[in-house]
Amino acid sequence: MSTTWRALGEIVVAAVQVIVTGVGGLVLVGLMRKVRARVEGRVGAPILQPLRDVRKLMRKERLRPQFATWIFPLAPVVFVATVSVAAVMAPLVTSRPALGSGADLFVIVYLLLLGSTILALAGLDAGTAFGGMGSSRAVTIGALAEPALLVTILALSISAHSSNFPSIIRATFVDPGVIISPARLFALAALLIVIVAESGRLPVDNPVTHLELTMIHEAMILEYTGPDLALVTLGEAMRLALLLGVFVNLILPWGIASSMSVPALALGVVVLSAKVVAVAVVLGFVEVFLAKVRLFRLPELLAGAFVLALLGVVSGVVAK
Amino acid sequence: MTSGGLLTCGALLGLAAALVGAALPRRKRVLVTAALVIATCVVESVAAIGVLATGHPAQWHSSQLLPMTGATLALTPLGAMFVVLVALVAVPATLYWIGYARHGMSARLTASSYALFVAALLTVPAAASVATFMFLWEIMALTSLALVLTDQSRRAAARSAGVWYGVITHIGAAFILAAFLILAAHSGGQSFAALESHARALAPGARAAVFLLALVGFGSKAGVVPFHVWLPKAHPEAPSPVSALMSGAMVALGVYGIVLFGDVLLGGGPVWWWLIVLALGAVSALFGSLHAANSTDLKRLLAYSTTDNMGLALLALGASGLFVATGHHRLGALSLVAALFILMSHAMFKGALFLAAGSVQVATGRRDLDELGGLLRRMPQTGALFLIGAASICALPPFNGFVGEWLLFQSLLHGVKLGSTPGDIAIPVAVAALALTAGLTIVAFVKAAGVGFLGRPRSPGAEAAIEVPRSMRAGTGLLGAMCVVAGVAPMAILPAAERAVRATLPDVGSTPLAHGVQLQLVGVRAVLAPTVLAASLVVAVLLVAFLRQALTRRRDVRVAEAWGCGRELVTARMQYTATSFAEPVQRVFDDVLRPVRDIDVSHVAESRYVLESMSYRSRVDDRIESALYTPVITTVRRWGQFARRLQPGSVHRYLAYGLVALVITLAVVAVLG
Amino acid sequence: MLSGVQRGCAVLRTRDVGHFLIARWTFITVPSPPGSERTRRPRAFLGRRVVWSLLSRECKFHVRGLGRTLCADAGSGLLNPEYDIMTILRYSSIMAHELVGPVMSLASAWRTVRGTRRVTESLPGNPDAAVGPSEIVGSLQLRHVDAGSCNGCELEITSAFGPVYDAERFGARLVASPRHADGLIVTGPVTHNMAGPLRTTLEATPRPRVVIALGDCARDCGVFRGGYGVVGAVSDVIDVDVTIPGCPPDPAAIIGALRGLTQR
Amino acid sequence: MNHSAYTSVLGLSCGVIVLCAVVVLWRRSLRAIVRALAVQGMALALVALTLGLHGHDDGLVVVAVLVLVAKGAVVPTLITRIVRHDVASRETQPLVNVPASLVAAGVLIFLAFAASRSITALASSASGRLIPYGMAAMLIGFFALATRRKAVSQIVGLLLVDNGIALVAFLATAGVPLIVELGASLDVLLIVVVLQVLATQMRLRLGSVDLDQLAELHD
Repeated sequence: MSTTWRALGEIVVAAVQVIVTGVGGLVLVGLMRKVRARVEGRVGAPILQPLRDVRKLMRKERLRPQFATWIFPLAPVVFVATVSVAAVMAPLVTSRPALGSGADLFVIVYLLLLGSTILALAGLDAGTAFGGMGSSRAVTIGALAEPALLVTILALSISAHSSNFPSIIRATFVDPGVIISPARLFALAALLIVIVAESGRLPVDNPVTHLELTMIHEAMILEYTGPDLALVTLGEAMRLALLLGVFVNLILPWGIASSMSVPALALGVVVLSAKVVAVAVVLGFVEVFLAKVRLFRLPELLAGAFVLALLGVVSGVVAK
Repeated sequence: MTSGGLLTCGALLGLAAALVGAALPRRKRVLVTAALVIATCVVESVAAIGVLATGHPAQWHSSQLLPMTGATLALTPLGAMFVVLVALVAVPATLYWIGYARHGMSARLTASSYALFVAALLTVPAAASVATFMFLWEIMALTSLALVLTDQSRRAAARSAGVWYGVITHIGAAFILAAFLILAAHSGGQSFAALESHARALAPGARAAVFLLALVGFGSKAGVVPFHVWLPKAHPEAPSPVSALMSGAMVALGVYGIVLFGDVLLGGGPVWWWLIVLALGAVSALFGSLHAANSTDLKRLLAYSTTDNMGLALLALGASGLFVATGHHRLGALSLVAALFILMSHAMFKGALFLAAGSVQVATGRRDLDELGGLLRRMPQTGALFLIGAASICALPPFNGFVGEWLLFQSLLHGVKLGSTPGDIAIPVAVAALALTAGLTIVAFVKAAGVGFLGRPRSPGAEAAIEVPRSMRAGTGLLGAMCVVAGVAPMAILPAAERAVRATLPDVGSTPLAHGVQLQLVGVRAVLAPTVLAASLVVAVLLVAFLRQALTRRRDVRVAEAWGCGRELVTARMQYTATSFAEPVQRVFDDVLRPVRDIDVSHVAESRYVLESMSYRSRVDDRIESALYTPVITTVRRWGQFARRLQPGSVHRYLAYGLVALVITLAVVAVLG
Repeated sequence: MLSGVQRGCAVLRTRDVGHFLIARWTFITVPSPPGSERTRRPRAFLGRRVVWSLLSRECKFHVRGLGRTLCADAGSGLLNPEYDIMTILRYSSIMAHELVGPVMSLASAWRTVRGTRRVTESLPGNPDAAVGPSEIVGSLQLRHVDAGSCNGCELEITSAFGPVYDAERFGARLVASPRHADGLIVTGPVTHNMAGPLRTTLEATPRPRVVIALGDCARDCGVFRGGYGVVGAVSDVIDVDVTIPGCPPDPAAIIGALRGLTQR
Repeated sequence: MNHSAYTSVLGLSCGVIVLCAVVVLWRRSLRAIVRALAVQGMALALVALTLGLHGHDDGLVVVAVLVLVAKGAVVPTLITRIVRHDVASRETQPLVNVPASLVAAGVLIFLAFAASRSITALASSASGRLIPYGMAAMLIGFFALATRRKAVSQIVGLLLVDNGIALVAFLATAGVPLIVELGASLDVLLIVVVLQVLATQMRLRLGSVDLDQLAELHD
């Protein structure tokens, strides 16, 4: 295969992964709302509702708060851009994604961090009380989730001797026993808690709350309208899809495309969607039975995740 | 000209700058001194780059310059790295000084001390004998002390800061001197080469004593917990170019001293030394970042975050020593490269941040974040540069801090499972400390940038701020540009760091890093492509922005008042302040920080249910200061009171003291002789 | 299918703000599914048989063990008619304190869900002719403004968005910020204090936007006409696109108006 | 049972044992704590069972069944009885708060790991390497004993220590004499029964089972 074709192939793969996370993420949000509605005995909005919402938002007017600076319009763009780059790098549909050699888990985490940080700054930009409140809470939770997250990465990469995400997945294929090793299971449990915290879902944050004082993420984006809000919504959805995709590929990587052929990619998309949908349905179901934890009880949750991750590291070292 | 010649030439230029600073009239003083200082930096860094390129140390010796011992300069690749680091901060800071001088810092003594300070900073890493090193180290300490005291006539806080700084820095120097003396006593010479060749034969106990003494001495300069107390006092009070130099460059020389003793003079040590360094690093990083997240004074926040960054550097250094001590030389080299890169990028972003903070202080007259706000609109360039610095210090891609943390994380990651118990335990703890520090740093700097530069102005001073003169912006901008360049293309710096490390740790063997477009760690599976990452981020941002523009039906943007729940009057006072922003973190770490909170409520005389006024105060004190230093100070005071009794003011008594002393001395001589 | 409606007001201690929160209640009772006619003591409310979740203003209770599953939220709920509201509320505030932990076992959760079945009633028929701008077809976010209402209309709004009527299935949703909204849903006559905020809120809403005046008071001040605190009807202050009459309007009427906008 | 499955199951159950100990510190609800204890008992039984099946040791299989009955069912049920009568069945104010306890648990896990390094270095078997888990469970149990106020949490702490010791014994010798294990289990059972009686008395006299209130008896 010539270099040009290879480059073209990489671009196609990248585009497939970004589109899958983008569209898939929105559908995922709709699906989780649907599950919630059904569990509560309601019919609920159609699964494709978030797509409609985003389409409508793109057609609406943009408002800019009086005292806002260039950070305000820039933040949603950077937010979506960081998640997209992470989606390009992460082995979601294929185990050989574009830019895969640099797809360190550490890099992916910090890319997402860049997005949330600029959103936190944008929360302060309009000069309102709610924005500041939201970004203060969001960065606090982010700070507390960070140790659990990085130690989890440490635990995940012990068996593969690398924190490169595609390498971890390939190592799993070589030795499938790794998946049920205590190290991996503890790390995944910790990762799940962190994912819930990072994507602002119950019991950490309630994405459908209307009460400003209880908001975290929602308060930060209270000023966004129209296309900007559409981007933020899209970014959140992509982030959720990406994190869940990472999670399922760490549990069961089978089905991921290992070549760049069209059927393999198509199969990869289908299998990934099936796995993510399964996890999302379970999460959506469990969420109905969870109450939002008080903000100052969150350290307990995240410290628990941290201990789980530490257990993962210890188990990994013991099992050598 | 040889590198040695360049080195001397640079030092002479520095002296000339100091003389010029003292001699010229006010009008020309700053400009000429600044030009000479910049020339010094350029000459010295040319020498340093020469050393780094060839790998051969530059030597220079004069037997006349210092009485009895002579002066010896020898620039090793490690020292050259630090010379470059100092120059990277000193050139922009000096440029900045030209504009800043209008607002103070133009007096004779100040200008001359500034030049001398920079010259001392540049030559300390080249010192190659005990006398030369201590001489230059003391010059550096004294000139920086003079600079901290620049504003002492106007502000009492500056005086107190000067006292703290002076005392701690001199106690630190005493420790360093003691460490040198033990080494020198055993080697019979005082050049570093002699010390190095004899140090290996030293008894383990003596080696440990030397290392611990040096660790305390240099740790106090590096602002490591618990010797950090002078930093949050001296950095805010010093003029901003000086703060930038102290925090970016001088503090890094403290770490240089630890590397000098641990790796060069003593040639490595047992595992427990490095575990101490690692622990000190972890504690400093956590403590510094926690206090940075809770400070409201902008420069105090930056000072605490210096403690935090030095902690990270020590973390890397400790890991490096640990790996070397357990026989993993390549990994040790990688960690040391990480430490050097962290110091280098810290110099860049902390320099930029301190200079930007200085601009804010000049423009608004305030440092308290609770009185700032909205500055990005009033001072667009300074604000943007502060944001770049903040993004770098938060280790966000694609800025330089990210590369440093990635290197550190990778070296730690591959250090797990090497089979040494202390390593297996220390490393996950180190990773956790690194991660929590990173998180708290983000809290601190989202607060600093968000409350200080975004939103609405909270005081008339902030409302009336105007952009600072061009030279100040240029100085800050130079450092900001470096942050971006070093983040996008760290390959420009890393080969130098690697050469320095290979010269320092002799057993490394092959290179720990391979670099082209991407950064590849040799021997382990870890690749980072910073340039590609940055490029793809830019492409993604442009693409998303284009899509937003293309898909939007309505192109107009309506300016509307911020949404305040329908309230018709939304004022600047309703915004979150720095204090309220940090409150969640403060509450989570209540047991560590023990903040002091007071609420005063006064009621209307008629009814207890109607409030007249209510005030809330919250203060976070440095608990290490109050627990460790206050008792010592009280004890010293008590002894001071006792000593006072010896001084009644009577001349007879004083003469009698002299007589008694003489008699005792003679008696001792008589008995012993 | 509805067999009784009780309304009330409760003070609940909520876990996530630590404050007291006033919640409005409408308890709608339904007969139990066929074949499970058993009654139990209200002990069923205590302990781990009760799982609740606090969703902003809605408190949801899933109660198992009464032969049926009860689900109450701020707007509507399904409770056993045997127990008067005060008893239930006393237990509910106990539950708020004595929550046994946020997670119940998956097995009992599943039993709860299986027992809940579908609560929402199907509303046949097509939506009325389109009345709003084309952008909001299929997706309508609304911000509610109480301009001086007696809270009767609010109860009906929460009912309309509650499980029985479930306006969400037609693409409508209540949101927290007018910035996120496509329109305002205004209740009550406009009082002097609320006239300004109402205009501000409208200004804060991005175009295209709709204004729904809900209830007789919003339409023409209703019983408050001529009151000294009243500025006038909503249309006297801002332009109104849709009016829903009734004092208070039936949730079905609200749903009808919303469907006219979303065309679902 | 093949070897990799054997090590996996063993590793996992040991992990679950430590995790349950962590959960005891993590959760405030006493019921959840007791549930964690029950799960831990079951995991302990699974360890014994795995070791017994792998080593073809019938005595150990019998012990596994006994452990399952005693520690997985009887003891938790007995403790649940105490909890059921306790109105405020939550560990609301532990002496060391929950996040700090969790961090301490992390430290203890590492400590156990470091301290038993010399033992595991000698152990050649897969089971010997897992001894740190037993130590960790034991240390966390001690921590719970020292920092929790409620009598029930204290009992649970004691049982954690006991389970930890049992795990170490299983792993170190791959089989405890049946009699010893029985004796130990009986001891524990006795303690639980005595404590239940005590707790009932305390509740009758003091109205709660908060151990801090015992201090008031001093005056």
